[in-house]
Amino acid sequence: MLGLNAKDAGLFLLVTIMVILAPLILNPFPEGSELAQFNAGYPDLMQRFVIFGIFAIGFNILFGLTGYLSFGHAAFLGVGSYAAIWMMKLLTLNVIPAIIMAVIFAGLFALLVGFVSLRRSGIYFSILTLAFAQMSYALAYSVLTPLTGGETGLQIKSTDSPLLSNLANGEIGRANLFGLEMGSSFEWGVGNWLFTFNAGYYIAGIVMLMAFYMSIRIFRSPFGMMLRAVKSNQQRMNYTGLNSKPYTLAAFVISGMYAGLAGGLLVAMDTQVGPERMFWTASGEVVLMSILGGVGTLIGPVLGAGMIKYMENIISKINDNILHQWFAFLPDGMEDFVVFLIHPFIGKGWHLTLGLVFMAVVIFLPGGLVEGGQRIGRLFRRKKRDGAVGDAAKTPAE
Amino acid sequence: MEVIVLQVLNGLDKGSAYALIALGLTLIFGTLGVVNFAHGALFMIGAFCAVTLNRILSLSHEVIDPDKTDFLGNPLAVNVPYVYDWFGEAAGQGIINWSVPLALLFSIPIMIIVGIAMERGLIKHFYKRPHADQILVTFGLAIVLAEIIKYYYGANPIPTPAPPAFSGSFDFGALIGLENIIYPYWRIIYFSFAMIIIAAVFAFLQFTTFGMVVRAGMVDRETVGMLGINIDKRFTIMFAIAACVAGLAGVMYAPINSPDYNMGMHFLVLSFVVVVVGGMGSLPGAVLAGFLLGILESFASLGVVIDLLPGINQIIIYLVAIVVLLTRPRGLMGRKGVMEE
Amino acid sequence: MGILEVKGVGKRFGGLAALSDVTLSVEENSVHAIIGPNGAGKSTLLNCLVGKLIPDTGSVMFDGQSVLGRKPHEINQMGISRVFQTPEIFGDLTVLENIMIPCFAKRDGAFRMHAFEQFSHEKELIEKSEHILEDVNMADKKDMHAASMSRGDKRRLEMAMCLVQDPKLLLLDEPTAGMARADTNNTIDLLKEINEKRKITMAIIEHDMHVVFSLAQRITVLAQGTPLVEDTPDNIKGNAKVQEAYLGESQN
Amino acid sequence: MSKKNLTRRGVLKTGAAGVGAAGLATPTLFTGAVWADGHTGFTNAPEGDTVTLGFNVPQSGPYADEGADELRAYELAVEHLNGGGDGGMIPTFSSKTLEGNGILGKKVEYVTGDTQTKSDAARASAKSMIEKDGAIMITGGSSSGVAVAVQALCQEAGVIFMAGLTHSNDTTGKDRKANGFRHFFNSYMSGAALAPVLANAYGKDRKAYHLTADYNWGYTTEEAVVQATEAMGWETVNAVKTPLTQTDFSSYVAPVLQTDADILVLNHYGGNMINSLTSAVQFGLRDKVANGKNFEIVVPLYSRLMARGAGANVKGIFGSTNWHWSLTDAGSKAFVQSFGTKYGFPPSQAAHTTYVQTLLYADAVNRAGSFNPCAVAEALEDFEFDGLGNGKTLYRGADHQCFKDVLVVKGKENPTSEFDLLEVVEVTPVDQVTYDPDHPQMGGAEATLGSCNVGA
Repeated sequence: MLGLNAKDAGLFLLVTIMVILAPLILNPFPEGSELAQFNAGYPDLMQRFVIFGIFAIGFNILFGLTGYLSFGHAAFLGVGSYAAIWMMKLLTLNVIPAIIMAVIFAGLFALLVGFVSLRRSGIYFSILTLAFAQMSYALAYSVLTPLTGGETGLQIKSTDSPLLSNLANGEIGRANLFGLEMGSSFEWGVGNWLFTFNAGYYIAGIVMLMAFYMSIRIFRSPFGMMLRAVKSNQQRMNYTGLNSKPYTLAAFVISGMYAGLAGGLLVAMDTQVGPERMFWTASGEVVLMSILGGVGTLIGPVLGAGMIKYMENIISKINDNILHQWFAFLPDGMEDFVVFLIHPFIGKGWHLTLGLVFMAVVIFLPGGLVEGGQRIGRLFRRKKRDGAVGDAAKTPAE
Repeated sequence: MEVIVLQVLNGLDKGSAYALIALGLTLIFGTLGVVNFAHGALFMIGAFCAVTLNRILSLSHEVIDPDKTDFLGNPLAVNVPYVYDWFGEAAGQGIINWSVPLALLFSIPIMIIVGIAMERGLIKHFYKRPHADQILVTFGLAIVLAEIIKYYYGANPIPTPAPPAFSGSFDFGALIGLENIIYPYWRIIYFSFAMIIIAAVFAFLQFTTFGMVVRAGMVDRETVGMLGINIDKRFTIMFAIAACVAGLAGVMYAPINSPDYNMGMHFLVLSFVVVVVGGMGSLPGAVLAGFLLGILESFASLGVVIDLLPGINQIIIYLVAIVVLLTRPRGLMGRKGVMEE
Repeated sequence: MGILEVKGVGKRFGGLAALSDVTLSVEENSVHAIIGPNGAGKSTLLNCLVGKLIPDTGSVMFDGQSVLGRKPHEINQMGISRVFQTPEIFGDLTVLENIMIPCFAKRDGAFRMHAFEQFSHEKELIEKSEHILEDVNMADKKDMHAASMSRGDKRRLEMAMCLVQDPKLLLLDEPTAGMARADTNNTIDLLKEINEKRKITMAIIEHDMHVVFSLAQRITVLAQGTPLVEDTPDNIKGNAKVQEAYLGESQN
Repeated sequence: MSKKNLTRRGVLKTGAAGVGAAGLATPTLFTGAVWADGHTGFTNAPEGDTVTLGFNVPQSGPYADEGADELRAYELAVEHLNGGGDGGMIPTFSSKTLEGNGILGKKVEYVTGDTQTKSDAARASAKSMIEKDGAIMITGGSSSGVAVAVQALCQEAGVIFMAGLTHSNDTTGKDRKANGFRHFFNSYMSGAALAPVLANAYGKDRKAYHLTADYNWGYTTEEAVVQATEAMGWETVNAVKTPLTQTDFSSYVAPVLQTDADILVLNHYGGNMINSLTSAVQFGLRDKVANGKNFEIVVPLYSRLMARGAGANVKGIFGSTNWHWSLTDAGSKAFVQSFGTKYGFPPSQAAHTTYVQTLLYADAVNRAGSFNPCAVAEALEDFEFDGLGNGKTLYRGADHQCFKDVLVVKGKENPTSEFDLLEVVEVTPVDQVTYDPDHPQMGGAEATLGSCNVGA
């Protein structure tokens, strides 16, 4: 199907279904129940899941395949975002030109940074990319304020009137796709459940599926094989008549364009950019997403992105008040004690939880969440096999 | 002229902090082969050793002063440190004032324990793992350590002054025949301290058998392992030493900038740039790059320079890193094949 | 006029002359061995041929064109393949993929953006690769992870990777180093067959005289960076200068 | 809390209940009006007997302690609005609509989030409050970048934004929004209030050297202070920008010694302020005599929480602040009493402004008789009030900025406790700090509020 082998097609189908049903899957708890706090099925977070999924997928094309660890990928996300918002401020509020510009500008910037940085490898490459990103951040925050809005960033204002959009005087433009506003939603209540199907989310979701599909194709293409060859043995590659530079640069630019795409989508969904989007911690975050999910795997980065964004947005919003609510069934002393125990890890302590999760994953699941899934799968299969020894004995081992 | 001398002094001072952290990072990387993203956190813990000792010495009991009122209009409860009761107010205050130098002694056992616990409990299991895993796990640890400190000490910087005798400034220019160069005592002390530590580390590596083995190990780990030397124990000691260097640097830094929980993260990125500019795995490189970047940073923050090149002070370190790495592929003094995979 | 003409090549490292005035000629379809004591400059010479080093003086002509100043991948594209002393293969890839990569390099050149083509559609190249794997007796291992194979298998794989490109010149750097006698003989047979059946010219750096005398039609003896003599194996055997060079080495 | 989450979805709940027997609610498609609620016509219109407010404060990052103090104030405000505690400033507040029965009779619930002092994270957090928790008003923040970003979001989404600690002119200057309101003072007011006091204390013939944080707030503060002091006759010798991420200011402070400046103005906040002030004192600037006068340092925006980090270095240094716990008016006393009793230490200016903003919002809703953001905005515009700690205050309709007296403070020489760091040296009357809505520092004539948005 679609030029994918059965296994990849299965994975793609699964991801497609997940994306379509995300508003249902991510809202498993009824409104008003105590666990509703854990629901993630609201548009903003779902959009962030898929957008950072794209970012991580792109990063994984570079890091997972070629092994080049870029520590400055957030710069491309930022450049994409700035390009997109200027497009919306000046030309049209339609998201498509904005996203295209985001990809182009991020691609060009990646070409420049990649061309210089790829003259070195290993940690020297990482530090070069870090240096470029930090310079972009520092300048966007300060000297380039007229272009970037500085600390405040850029938003669409009532004084902006894009060329192709007919806005009433003083009307603040909203991002749309041929008139369909990103914020439009369709809500569906079933019993106590309420599901929000948001236009922006589905547009981002479709883009993410396209990006994911392209990434599978790249992974399975001769080009993808060449990138893995770069990681495996560059010397042999060169002596085999292949020039590893353009391959690596192409991978760098492609992953920069993915980052730009993500940046453009961020602006399309929420029309604002701030420079801290390019800070080194943002670049570090995408590294963590990839490793957390499973470097070099197709789905890993998406899972990693989802996990980090979930923690950032859900865990950080739990406060003591909510904890008391949850544990109200306990006797008073016990309740206070349990809340006391959990308190450091929630709300403002979400960073602590994040740090502990990183450590736990690296220590116990070196292959990331994907390895975790595989282990569970294997465990499950083994059990099944144990239960059906008779069958297994008949079929020869593969 | 005076400005140049001042900025060189400032640069050496900034460079001291960079060099000390980079030195520890390089020791760990060179001997253990581990990229330690938690090294900035060790520096931060050192600074908080000073804060903690200050707090311990200031442990107080309340005495109600009926003449004054507190913010709620109740009689004011004045905190009187126990050391006042024991040694009298003047001597007691003197002891509290000297908490930063005293913290040097206080921090050594703590940093050794922290270092050993980290190495035995965590780092040990990552010697054979890819660098990416090392980075992630130590980064996770750095976050956890910073958050623990934040939980107990809050997010705001905590003033930790130097002893009054050293908190002022003096006319440094008089020493070198220039006029009007006022420089703080403590910064001179900090720089001298850094030089002593750096010299001690180099002497240790140069003149002890232990150091010889470590140096050999930095060049070729496998061979040293084959000599039947108990590498494991030496690794632990080495890590503890690196932790101590970072911790002591942190203690001494506390009066210069009030410590906060995030200072480790701030220095982490800079010190990595320093290490790489110096050349991964090279101790002299790390020290040289530390001072070089410190001095360049100082000159870039001169008003005239900024007017000429707006924003240069924001990016100077990274710009230098790019230029150095493009002209010298492995940094100033790096060896071939280290961390190039 | 040989296919590879090395003329007056010199290379210095600092004050040390690693090569000076090396001249040799490799005839088409021949096997040419380069021997010499340790430190004679054999590896330096090889590196000068494949673009890893650029000689300070002299010229290296391959098939009528200069290779000097070209990058390793360009030299490979001219038709020179190299087998390393310790096998250089793509450890993270499967055996079949290891063979496919040189196939692509041969067909598509040094770089091609085939990001949306499908690996599985390259039937022709896959067949070609499987064929060569049969030739080196590795057909049953094609889906194996290359890094997990034995050293011997890695060597054969590397050889196959070079052969699949049908090079005009195959450079071999001690192809039997560390091998047991039986394996060495197998390798000799394999190389002979390659030379005779596929008509591939070979230049071999080798320590093992048994290998050299079984394979080579011409031999160049290097000592201290200069060619001592270039001749047929029979003449080399009785050459006093060669004896001296080797004996001299052992005396020191 | 369990009931709280129903608020936003009240309509849907009833909708679902209506067709509950059939098991499905009829899907309705809203375009444009994202969260709009057909019945009442604005975002997150509260249904049922509760109303949800969103408290979006920095809980991680450099301003986490200020965020924590803001959160304490919010919790206190909610308690008071719901009739708990001693009522705090409700009894002293000049408007008497707050009766301890929530807002418009609905019990006040709240959700909290972490801005991380990053505009992206702050918007994500605010969006989740609006989209997921059904918050009708968002408030908080401890930096101007975040305030401007979240204010723009609230404008788009059609909810009210009550700014927390944000001092940049831009918030109610060039980036002002119809749905956003600021109680806190701003750079212009700091400059206008400080200049006369400084001229009085240090003389009119002074040469000032500025160190300015290199971002928007730094720019507006520098501009305000330069203009105000130059109007007093001061000369500005130099103004050097310092990176936000700078921690060691020695290389910026040392060159000051080599100029003929006799005043150093530190347009820094938070960690920057602590570190630059510490460096300046270490370098002996305060012991220096230049042009025959004592060298002096000025910190335009003081924060007591931050001043603690600078320790003894703040002693005798002038600055301005929005509010201080040592004020003796009835409102301030009531608030300090209430806050101090609950938490054991006096509130910060951040806590004060957020507490006041919450009360002002609640009162405006009550007076408007509706949660509709446009109705609330109308009720707040040109609203005059008193008894909330800053004396007589006007919420100006033209730019949604509060105009009130500004406190000029000085680091206290002999503090009696760890909270007693600043002393109020002058209360600059509101007339002196008032400016025109189209003042050039405020974005000029181009700056416009736009029209209020209800999200429909």
